[in-house]
Amino acid sequence: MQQRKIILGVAASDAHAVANHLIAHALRGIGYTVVNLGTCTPVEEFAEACREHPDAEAVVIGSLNGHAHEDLRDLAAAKAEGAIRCPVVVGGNLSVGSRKDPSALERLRRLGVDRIVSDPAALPAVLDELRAARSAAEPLLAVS
Amino acid sequence: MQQRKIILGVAASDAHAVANHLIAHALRGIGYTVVNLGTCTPVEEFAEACREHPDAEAVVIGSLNGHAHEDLRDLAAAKAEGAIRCPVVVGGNLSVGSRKDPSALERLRRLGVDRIVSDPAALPAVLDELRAARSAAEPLLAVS
Amino acid sequence: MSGKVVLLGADRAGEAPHGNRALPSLEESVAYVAGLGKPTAAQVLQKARESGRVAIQPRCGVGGHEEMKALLRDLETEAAPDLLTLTIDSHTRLKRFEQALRTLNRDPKDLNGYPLVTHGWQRGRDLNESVAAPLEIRHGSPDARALFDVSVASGITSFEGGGISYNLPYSKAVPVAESLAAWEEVDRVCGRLAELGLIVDRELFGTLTAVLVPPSISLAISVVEAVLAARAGVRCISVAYPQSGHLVQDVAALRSIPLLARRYLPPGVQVHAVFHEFMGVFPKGRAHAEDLIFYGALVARLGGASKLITKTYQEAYGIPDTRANIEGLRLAARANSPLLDFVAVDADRVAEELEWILAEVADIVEPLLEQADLKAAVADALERGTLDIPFSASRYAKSEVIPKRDAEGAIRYLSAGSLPLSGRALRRNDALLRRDARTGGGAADPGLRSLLADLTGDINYFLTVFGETDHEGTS
Amino acid sequence: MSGKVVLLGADRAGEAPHGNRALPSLEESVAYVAGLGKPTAAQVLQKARESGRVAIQPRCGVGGHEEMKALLRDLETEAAPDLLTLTIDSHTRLKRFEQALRTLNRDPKDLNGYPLVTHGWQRGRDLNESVAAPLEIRHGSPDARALFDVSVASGITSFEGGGISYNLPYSKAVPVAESLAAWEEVDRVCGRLAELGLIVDRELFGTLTAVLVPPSISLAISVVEAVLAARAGVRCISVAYPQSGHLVQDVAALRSIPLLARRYLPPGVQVHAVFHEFMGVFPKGRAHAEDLIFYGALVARLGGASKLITKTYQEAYGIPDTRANIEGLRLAARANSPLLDFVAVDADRVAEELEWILAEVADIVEPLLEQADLKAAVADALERGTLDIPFSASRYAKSEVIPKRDAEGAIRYLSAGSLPLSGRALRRNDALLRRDARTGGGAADPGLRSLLADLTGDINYFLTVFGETDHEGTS
Ligand code: B12
Ligand code: B12
Repeated sequence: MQQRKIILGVAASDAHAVANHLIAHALRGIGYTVVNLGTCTPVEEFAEACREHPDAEAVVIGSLNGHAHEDLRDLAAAKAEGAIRCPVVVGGNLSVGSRKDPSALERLRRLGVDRIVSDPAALPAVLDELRAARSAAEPLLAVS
Repeated sequence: MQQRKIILGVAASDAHAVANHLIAHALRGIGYTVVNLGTCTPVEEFAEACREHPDAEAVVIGSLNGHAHEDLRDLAAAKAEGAIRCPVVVGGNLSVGSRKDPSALERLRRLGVDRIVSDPAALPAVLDELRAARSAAEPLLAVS
Repeated sequence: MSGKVVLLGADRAGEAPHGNRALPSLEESVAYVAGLGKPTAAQVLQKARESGRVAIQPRCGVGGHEEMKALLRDLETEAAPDLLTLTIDSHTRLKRFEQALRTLNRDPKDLNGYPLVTHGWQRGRDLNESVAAPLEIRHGSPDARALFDVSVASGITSFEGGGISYNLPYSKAVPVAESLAAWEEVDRVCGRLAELGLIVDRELFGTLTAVLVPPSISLAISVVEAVLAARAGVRCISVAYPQSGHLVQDVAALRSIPLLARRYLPPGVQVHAVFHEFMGVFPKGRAHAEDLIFYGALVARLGGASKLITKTYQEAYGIPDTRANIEGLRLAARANSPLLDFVAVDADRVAEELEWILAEVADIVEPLLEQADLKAAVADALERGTLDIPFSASRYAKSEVIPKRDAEGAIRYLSAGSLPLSGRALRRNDALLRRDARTGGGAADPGLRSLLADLTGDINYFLTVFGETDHEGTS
Repeated sequence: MSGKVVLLGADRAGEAPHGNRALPSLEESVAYVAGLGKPTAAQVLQKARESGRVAIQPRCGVGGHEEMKALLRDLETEAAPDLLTLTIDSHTRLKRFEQALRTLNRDPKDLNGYPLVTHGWQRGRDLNESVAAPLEIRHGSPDARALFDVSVASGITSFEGGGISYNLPYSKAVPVAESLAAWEEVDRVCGRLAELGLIVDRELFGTLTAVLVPPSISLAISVVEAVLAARAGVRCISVAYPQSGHLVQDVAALRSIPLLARRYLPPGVQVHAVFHEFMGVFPKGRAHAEDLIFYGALVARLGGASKLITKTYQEAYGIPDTRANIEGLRLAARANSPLLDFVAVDADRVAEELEWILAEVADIVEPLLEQADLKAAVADALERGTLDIPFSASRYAKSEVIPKRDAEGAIRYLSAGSLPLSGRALRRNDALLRRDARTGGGAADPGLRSLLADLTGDINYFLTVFGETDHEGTS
């Protein structure tokens, strides 16, 4: 059976590396091929990785420093023009400040983020779900 | 020369003794005869002492626990009926709470308090002033 | 919380003090406490001791009922103290119920505490049910019987005071025999409650007049009160000791409490050491006050206290507002930090000081405990000055004792008056004070003026420590 | 402070980065600082050291100018820190000035710091004039030249960073040779400013990636940066070290800083030890966070730091609000209390740990310092792993080092990667980790899974200390 693959990275202005290191290790530990772009990764670089790895199931982006929205600004365009086709999962600390306003998550979804996950431990299940949803949807797409 | 005399005490509901002890000692130290009624002294007891000591220059009352107003409630009557003729000096912590409202002092004055003094070190000067004012006033009274 | 509060049933609230008929039976109150769904104060103290944490408790009391409820709730929500307090107003303490009622109806904010007797036990229960922590009544009543009855009926499981410690500092003209008799009645009721299954914590007010109280006086009076309480049937006794400000002295004093209990009390009695954060003249600067608050809490931990009573950065100014009280509790709680396990005191110095404390307490209490009628012996000793406190508010103590801080800041006897201290103890006190080589301000003229200046300096000790020198003298 | 702020001249503010022509001359800026009527950061640090107090400084930065001014003022009014900070936003750090401007104009609250380059130096001066404390720029820019120019023009007298410490933790793809060259330019300007009479404090970010950084790595990188800075003309260097959480290790590390300075730096350079309150995963519970904040401040004092950078009880959640920041400062200030003089650390254990730290640092830095071209040697060493950090954000470090806490919580080398540590040092690290007999959770399966679990446990060390176990794992 082919190894499952994901593209991992941290948003463009964000240098927080620790969770990224740990998530990469953990997913590799359960058998994933992880293309880890590391910290400070602009949307463009994620798109490039998608081109290089068309078999990637998802793009998984961390953002800790509160700049998720500005850093993912180009995501809408990248998805619209098909540069990123697979689902985008985002996690971390997604807005500035100690009291979080849920609207911050809403606007990320509007940019094209498919899933917002807070606990990395939930990632395997989320990735399974997304794959199941896609394989259910794709035959349909192929027919229409 | 005759020794100067004052009546000293702490208000009726108030048991704070330390400043009372120290003020008594200090005034005695500069030559006063101090009739110290101590803590928990109702207005009535001050009035009684005034009767016993008609030569007292002033009644000096401390209040720390915030109850000055209720504790001196009977002062107005005592002054009106002449049970207390000499000036009444009050000092201490004169209302409840950490932020003081000057109206608390106003209402004490309305009860018949002549002088409100915060620093006991100012007492000798205040007593001198009050005596001077009285001896200036009394001949006048005698004439009219 | 500003503006006049219309008190529900304020007219009724004034039938003070309620006759016993109006109160529920002891049995009913015991059942009420059992059904309250919260631990008793004694249980909280026991648990704190077992876990090595110092339980934390604020002082708090305001006049109005709704305001009091809000105060308790806010303190609990924001600072989660282990125990909460109803501090009672000064009128109620002296059974001036009429004045308490009048002030309550005019403006509850003019009261310096909660007039529980005036509000009545139903409201006491309402307060009790508003918070999860057990309540203690802190007051200062030479005769607390009416207040205690309302307290029990309110389901309150801790009650402060004693026939000496709530007389001498709190009233002028109540004979000690009277206050001892009144407190014996309170303690007997505690005994009956214990038989009914409810242990009421009885805290003894070793703080006394709070200002420069030599530890052996505080502890000696607590021992005497504890023996009386235990004889009357009390089963849980908290011995409160006020911070002197000197680390070794305070730690030794706290650590002496279990030893004194073992020496003078029957084994069935639970005894807790309670530490009062500095009870004397507090520094005015917020940072200074907060330094002192944290330090006090740390000393409580080092001394192995079961409980700490906190102060606030507004102490020097007046009754604190809720926010200041919360912040005082939170700051004190930091001293319980597991990260501070490494903080220690010089064990040898503590051991030495502790021996001397035990010896001085023995000198004072043993002649009394030998006598058949302990209450009479106490009244007599106070009259003769063989039991004594400085700065007494009461005529029934001689107040011949003159305390003084030594060069390190520990409180010693400059004069022990007629206290039956041993020659050894007196010589040690003398020696320690002669080591005191402080110079400066007024040291030139001897006699009364200089004694006063020294005393004032010692009273204002922490103002000096923090350089708040503009508040330094009364003359 | 809510709602959109209309930025005065927001259109102009975007001509970022300003060319040098727009900036005042160095001479003008030096004269401006001289006329500002406040001490420089270097003076404040010097005074703190002389008085034995730890100077206290918050992290603080918000996007909007008026909001930033209010923040600085509120912090100063309510907590009186010795120094204040402009924390710069992450876009500016990476020279993403366009993104900084766009966010600023859309909603300044979306910025995680103050975009000083975008606001411009006139606004920098406005901030500087709003408060009495000197300011420091804290950022994380591999290439800070534009920011530094604006900082100097703003009259700001302290500037954090270094060619290694502001590259590896803060960017992915900036070659170290580039960042070292950029920082050499900054340091040379400091040299010129010193000649003009203005000493700029240059703080080195020894905190690095903040999570489980072995002290000798932090200190070795600071020594290298300090040597480079001194050679470029810097006259005041602050060596920041992040709290590991282990008392003896932290005190030893702080106390090693003056010794390292004597050993490796020319005598004319003022060197200060700076302590960062715990920079790793913070406990979420307010009381726990506050315990850690106070503890950090106490360790800074015990280690003889000149300055402490504080955290807040909101650390685990996000950028703190003003109130939390004030409370963090106030709490930390308590550790400066004169009443805590008695608190001490085991001197022998500190001395032993200190010797080992000095030895490990020597092993790492001496091979580099011997070489003629230190910058080239550093870039080369990072490439080969003979200089390294854990959890690098940058490709230009190998991150082969694997840190691990020993049984007592001190950070040791589980693997030193290619660091040139002596056999003795490696054996000691091994021995200390073998003493680690922690059992339980996941200890059964070895290999990657268990390494990850151990690492996560160590990262979440303080969550475990405080029993916040629900936040314990990432897998
Ligand atoms: C020691 C003390 C006690 C001791 C008193 C022992 C005794 N019998 O003397 C004990 C522990 C028993 C006690 C009890 C209570 N206390 Co008390 N106590 C204090 C404390 C800590 C120090 C007072 C003291 O002795 N100072 C030393 C002497 C030399 O100075 P002083 O009394 O502060 O007086 C100065 C001035 O006010 C002035 N002054 C005083 N009297 C006079 C008189 C004249 C004529 C003049 C000119 C000047 C003057 O000169 C002095 C020197 O500057 C103060 C807080 C503080 N200051 O730090 C609280 C304080 C006075 N107490 C207070 C209260 C409320 C109480 C209680 C009601 C308990 C409670 N609810 O918290 C009970 C009252 C009992 C009663 N029935 O009155 C409050 C008063 C609050 C307010 N006004 O808002 C204070 C301010 C504490 C607080 N922040 O809540 N207390
Ligand atoms: C260590 C740290 C740093 C280090 C990072 C070193 C490095 N290169 O890795 C240093 C000191 C350099 C640093 C710098 C900064 N930091 Co920082 N940092 C932290 C800190 C203390 C711990 C982060 C960490 O490593 N945790 C360990 C890892 C394992 O967990 P984690 O990152 O918290 O992630 C958890 C979840 O978010 C989630 N998660 C994370 N990523 C992902 C991804 C996916 C897909 C999923 C599903 C889940 C997920 O899983 C993790 C486990 O629960 C946190 C505060 C805290 N948590 O205590 C602040 C914090 C994240 N930093 C913060 C900020 C703002 C900054 C700075 C901008 C400086 C500033 N203004 O204060 C700079 C940013 C630089 C930049 N360009 O990005 C803020 C973010 C604020 C906000 N969002 O409101 C925080 C919360 C601190 C604070 N309270 O202000 N930081």
